[in-house]
Amino acid sequence: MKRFAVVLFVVLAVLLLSVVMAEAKYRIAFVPKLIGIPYFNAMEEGGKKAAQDLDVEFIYTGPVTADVAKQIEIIDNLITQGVDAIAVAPNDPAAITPVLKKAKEKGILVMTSDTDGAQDVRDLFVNQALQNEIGYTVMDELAKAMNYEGEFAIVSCGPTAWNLNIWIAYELERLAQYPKMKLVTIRYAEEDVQMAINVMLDLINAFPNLKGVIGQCSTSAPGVAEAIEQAGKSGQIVATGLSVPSMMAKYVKSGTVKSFVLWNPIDLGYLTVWAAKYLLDGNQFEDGKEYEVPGIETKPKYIAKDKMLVLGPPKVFDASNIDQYMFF
Amino acid sequence: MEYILECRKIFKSFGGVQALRGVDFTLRSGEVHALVGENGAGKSTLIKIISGALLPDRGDIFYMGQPVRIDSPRKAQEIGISTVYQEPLVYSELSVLENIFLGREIRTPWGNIDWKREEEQARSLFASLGLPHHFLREPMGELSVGLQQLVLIAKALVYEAKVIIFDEPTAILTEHETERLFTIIRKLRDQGVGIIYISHRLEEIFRIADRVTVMRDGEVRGEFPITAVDRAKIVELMAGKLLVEEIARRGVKGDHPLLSVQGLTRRPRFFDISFDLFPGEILGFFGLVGSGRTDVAQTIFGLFRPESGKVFFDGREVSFGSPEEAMQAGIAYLPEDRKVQGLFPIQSVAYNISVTVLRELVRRLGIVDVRKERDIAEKHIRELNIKTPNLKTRVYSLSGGNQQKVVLAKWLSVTPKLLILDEPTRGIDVASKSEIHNLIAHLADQGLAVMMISSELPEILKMSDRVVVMHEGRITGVFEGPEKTAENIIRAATGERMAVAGGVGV
Amino acid sequence: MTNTGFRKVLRRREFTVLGLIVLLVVLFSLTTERFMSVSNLSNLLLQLAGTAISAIGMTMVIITGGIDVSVGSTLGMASVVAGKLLVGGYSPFLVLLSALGTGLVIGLFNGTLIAFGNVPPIIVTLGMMSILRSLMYQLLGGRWISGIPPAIRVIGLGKWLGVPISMWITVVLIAFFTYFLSSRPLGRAIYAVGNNPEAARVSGIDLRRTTLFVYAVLGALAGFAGLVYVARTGIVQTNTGSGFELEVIAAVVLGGTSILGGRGTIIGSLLGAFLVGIIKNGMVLLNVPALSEGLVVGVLIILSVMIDVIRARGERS
Amino acid sequence: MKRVLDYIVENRVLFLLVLFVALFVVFAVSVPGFFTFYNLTNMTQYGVELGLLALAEMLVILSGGGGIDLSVGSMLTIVAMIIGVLIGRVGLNPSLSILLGLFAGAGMGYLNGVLVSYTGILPFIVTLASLYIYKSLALIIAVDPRFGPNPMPVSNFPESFYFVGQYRIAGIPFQVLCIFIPVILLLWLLLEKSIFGRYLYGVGSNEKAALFSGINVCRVRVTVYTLSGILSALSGWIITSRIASARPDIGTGYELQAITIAVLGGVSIKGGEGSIGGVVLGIAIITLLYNGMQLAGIHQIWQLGSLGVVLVGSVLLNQVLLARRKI
Repeated sequence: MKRFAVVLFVVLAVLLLSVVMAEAKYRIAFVPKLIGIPYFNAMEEGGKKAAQDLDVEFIYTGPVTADVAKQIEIIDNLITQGVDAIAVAPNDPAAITPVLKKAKEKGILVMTSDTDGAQDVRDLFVNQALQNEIGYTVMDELAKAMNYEGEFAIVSCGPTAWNLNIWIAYELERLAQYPKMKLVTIRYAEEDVQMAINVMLDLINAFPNLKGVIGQCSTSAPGVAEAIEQAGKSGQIVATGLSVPSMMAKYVKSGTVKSFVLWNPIDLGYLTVWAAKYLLDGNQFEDGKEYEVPGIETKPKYIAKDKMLVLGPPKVFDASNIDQYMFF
Repeated sequence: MEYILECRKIFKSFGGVQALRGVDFTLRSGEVHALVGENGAGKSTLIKIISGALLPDRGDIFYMGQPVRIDSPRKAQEIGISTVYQEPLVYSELSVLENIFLGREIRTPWGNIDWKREEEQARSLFASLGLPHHFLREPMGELSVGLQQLVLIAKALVYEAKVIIFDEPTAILTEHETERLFTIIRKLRDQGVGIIYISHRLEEIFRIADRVTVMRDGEVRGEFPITAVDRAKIVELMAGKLLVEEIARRGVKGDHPLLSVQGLTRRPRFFDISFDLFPGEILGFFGLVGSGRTDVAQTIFGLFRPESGKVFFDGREVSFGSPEEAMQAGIAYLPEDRKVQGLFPIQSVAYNISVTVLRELVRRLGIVDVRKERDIAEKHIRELNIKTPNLKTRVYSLSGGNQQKVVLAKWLSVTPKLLILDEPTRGIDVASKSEIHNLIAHLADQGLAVMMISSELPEILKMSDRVVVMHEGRITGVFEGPEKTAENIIRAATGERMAVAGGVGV
Repeated sequence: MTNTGFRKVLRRREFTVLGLIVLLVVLFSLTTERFMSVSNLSNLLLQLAGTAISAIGMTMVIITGGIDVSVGSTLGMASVVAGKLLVGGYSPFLVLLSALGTGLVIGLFNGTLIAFGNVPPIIVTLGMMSILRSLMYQLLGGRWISGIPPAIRVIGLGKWLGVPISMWITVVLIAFFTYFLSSRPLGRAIYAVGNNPEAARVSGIDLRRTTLFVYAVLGALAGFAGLVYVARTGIVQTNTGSGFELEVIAAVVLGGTSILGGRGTIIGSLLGAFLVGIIKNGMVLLNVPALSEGLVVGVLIILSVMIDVIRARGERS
Repeated sequence: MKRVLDYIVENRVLFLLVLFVALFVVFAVSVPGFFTFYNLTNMTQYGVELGLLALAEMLVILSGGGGIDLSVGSMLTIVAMIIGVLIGRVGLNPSLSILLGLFAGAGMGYLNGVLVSYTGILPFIVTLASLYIYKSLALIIAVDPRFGPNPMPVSNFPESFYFVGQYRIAGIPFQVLCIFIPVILLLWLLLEKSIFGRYLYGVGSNEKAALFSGINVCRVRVTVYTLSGILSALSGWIITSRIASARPDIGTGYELQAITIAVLGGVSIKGGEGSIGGVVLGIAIITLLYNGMQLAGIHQIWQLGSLGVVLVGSVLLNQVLLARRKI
């Protein structure tokens, strides 16, 4: 009994202490879709930089695979820990709603970043670029590289990745403007470069008239480019898509990839933490206003009706500018 | 050097139990030395020590006059001591050839296995034993158990064994296979091999052994040239008391047959089987393994569908689709191979006894009445004198005889009308055997109909009121009263072919 | 005698799988002209190399009655080590040794716990899988490895006589281990251990050493497969090799190796890997919707095993 | 003291209990926010879905004959999709949809069971095949024509649907109190007290002896696989309600985790041995471990590794202690 009392005392003391310590700095958490991939690493880097500049505590934690259920569990535990703000890149925009609602009820600032979700609950969405603009830009880049005609394929990643599917939908919408282009198939290669290579090699064989391909995510874009080079089709088939410069540079330089699309994820991470601090400090964003954020290269714009802060237009990387962005 | 193998004052204990208390044992080259004793007498412990599976606590072993330390089965084999186990330890998926040579391959200069020379050697070996050798490349699993055992003997010879231990070799052999084995053992003896022979069947020992050592309670109770003892003396030393070979029966045979089988056929196993079985009667079924006895019993029990023929049970025609249905009608079947078909080794004693009667213990919604379950188990443990620490003891830790009693208890607990016993006393010690015999007689006296399959002629003669003899799937004789003689039965049962399994005949 | 010998071949499970492969090849060649093209077949071989190399070791492990679900993460770990060293500019030979070594150490660790710790293989390797994944994340820290120097990539991409070099290596490995399993005493001991451990112990086979050996070999082979992976893709990501274990196990099991132990051949596993590979390849060529790929693979697995079962029944009666 | 230790080593359930208490005390002392009523009740919900799958795995493994169900994750997924599509896209009554989903789970489990029992194909192969098949079907069901040929999650459920996964009674999550605990009690009754449980252990420890004892081996096995399907379906329903979204990728990789937990709980891979108490403790330990480590701010990466260490370590420790005792 005595020992139990001692244990209880220690526990209470630790609890109290942690509460006191928590008061010292804002604790801002960012939960990516998954950890251990270059894209979110870049966001983490940006977040860390912002935390240093703004003197807040930055917590970066997420599931090791893009697992919705695990992500929710992690957010729930962040609520238990009593952080001040949670920003999420949700694996499923709807699934995230209940737990974010709970966070909000506990007085936590709730945001989404990179991918939107829980629109009626979250306080802010930090958006890298508008969904339709991303889809359109990718399609335009492909069309330009293919000289506006011929067959092309899409190699996507997880067949259920929500934002990839949305982008594909916008790409197809844009396709209407290019009547001489034809989509032959959509294939899935998970988040796995080797699988993307395999799938693309099979596609090259299956569709001899293939002229272009979209690698829909950061693993499939270098994968399809690699496959084209392995098959010796560089120059006949062009690849584009969404990926990070450090992995695409090789293919841009060899000409297999003319251009590809992304944004600056370091800036996105920075902006997320900056915006959280801004709101925690009691500030409000104004509609249509472009903000000057020290440390990032674009001027983010606030759209009040969507409670959305947009980093900027999607960025097109090609041989002319890729060397400046090799750090992510 | 008088003895090829000599054990002096061997002691061995497990936990607190003293299994061997200063055992002396000797073996000459060119003799068959029988080792007898009840289960738990220490035979197997001694054998395990000689074959390297166990190390003695104290005592010395001399091999060819030199002290040796046999610390592994491999070591034993290397110095020339081989063991043929009761249940042959084989690689069923590998070829006969590999079963012989595995662990001691003949190699080419490159270190590869030299299949050709292995086959040559095996062929000449088999020829010298008078065995055919066309099946050397077949998987071992396709051979009959008897043949497998002969292959293992050949294996011992490949190891140039000077001592071969036979651990109850005939327990799973047919009469005919046993004869074949004895011929080979005599041949080996004449070649100068020392043979240790363990068996529960005393009649065999008188036929094959030169010397006999009797053990009881971890000690040697006597060692004699075989000509200097008789059966009664050995039994007395083994059991400490004389066993009666006659059994008292009250003879309360009913008027109407409980089971009536007419023209039952399931090709190629058995053809046109007809017999009646009355309440209170023990009907013996004799025949070689593979003669179809077990198949008839299992077909009646609902494990197989017959092609034609009728079965009447308790006055009406039946055709059971599963053992479940047969049991519900009142038939119990004690299977032949208790380890494989009878026991749930990792479950408790209580579980094993009550599992067949659970349906009667169900109260509501499929929930079992645990108290009744325990009562039934306790009752049978008492009645069959099963030696177990408690009800929850897992069955695998009991001795062979007690395991067999547990299986029997399992079938008795259902209080059937017809009890089919398939080799009820195979491989168990004399005392337990006798207890089980008495129990069977007692049950029949209470009006139970018993169908008893056995390969042991003495058992059949002792127990049965009538004997049905089968050969190659057909009934070749039914004997009763004064006609029920060993000579008649053997004549009906023997064909000149050995049992054939998996298409490999000998 | 030859007649029964031939019948025995027909009865083998490998034959069923081979039959299915032939059937599919005919089907695909008739329906798409692209299937029989050199480039497509060469692709197929390229894609299969990693699976086939690991399947050699997995076959041996399963023959002993064991299983290794950590093979995917072993491959991943080895490719992380190889990738790091390659980018660091170390000699390809050293890289080869360290990839093999990484796999070997992992295999030895698995084997030691299984053989000497008496822990069931599924538990050891499930645990190992999580531990390795954890270490891989830690080593990479989320940064993927790219920019693998071209010298090493010959293993993954180069061709000799029109056949990928990785496939030549695979063929050599398969030939060697088939010979090893059929003609070397230790090879036969692997079957013995899986078929009847008790008998193996009595006939003087060192069970522990044999067990340790098969896991070590599988580890080393998975390590080598990791190197082939790096050489092929030129990129090492954190989840390299995830899900690979089921692919390898499926190939081995489909190829007729009994998961109860004691039976199986490497050729069978190779055929199993081919069957799955051809199905996937054919479905792309026929442009069957990607989502139903699993449906077809699953149904074919059941079908191919079912054919065996039915035939075995037919023979018995 | 030594005898107490011996007893613990021999009794896996007790061993797990000691491990559980030890972990609990360590977390309670060292992790802020752990030892609160809120956290202790809140974390239980994360053990439910995987827990149900582990229980399913326990039943199947117990039935012996190489029993294993690799398809539990896929069955969970497809049931989640069926319920999701029926409610969210077809607009069927939620209760009816859930019922249909559970029936579908039972049906798929039944199919596994029939294939295992009546064709003689090993469970490992049957369920490996159905893992692929059910997963693929889930993807096909999930295709939403409005978004082209892509499978999409479903998330427009009526508020009432969230009751199971998101509501609480006296602070305790509804699904824990009203589904998980009753399921555990029912399974306890089934395994420990009922005739079916007796038969299951019998079939698992010796299939032949069970047949000769008049037990219908096939029926027992088919029942077990069907139960596995039902438990997976329940799990699929709960997870859909909890995360408010039916996803065709939700159960990926759950099968190996479920097997891990069942084995950690002391279920013997050979069948016939293992208890529900052990498996429940296995679930509790894993749930506790994840929660404690997350609250302590330990990197996710280490959580994965620690699962492996706990699994191998606990079994190894048990074996080593057992071996030492024997000498």
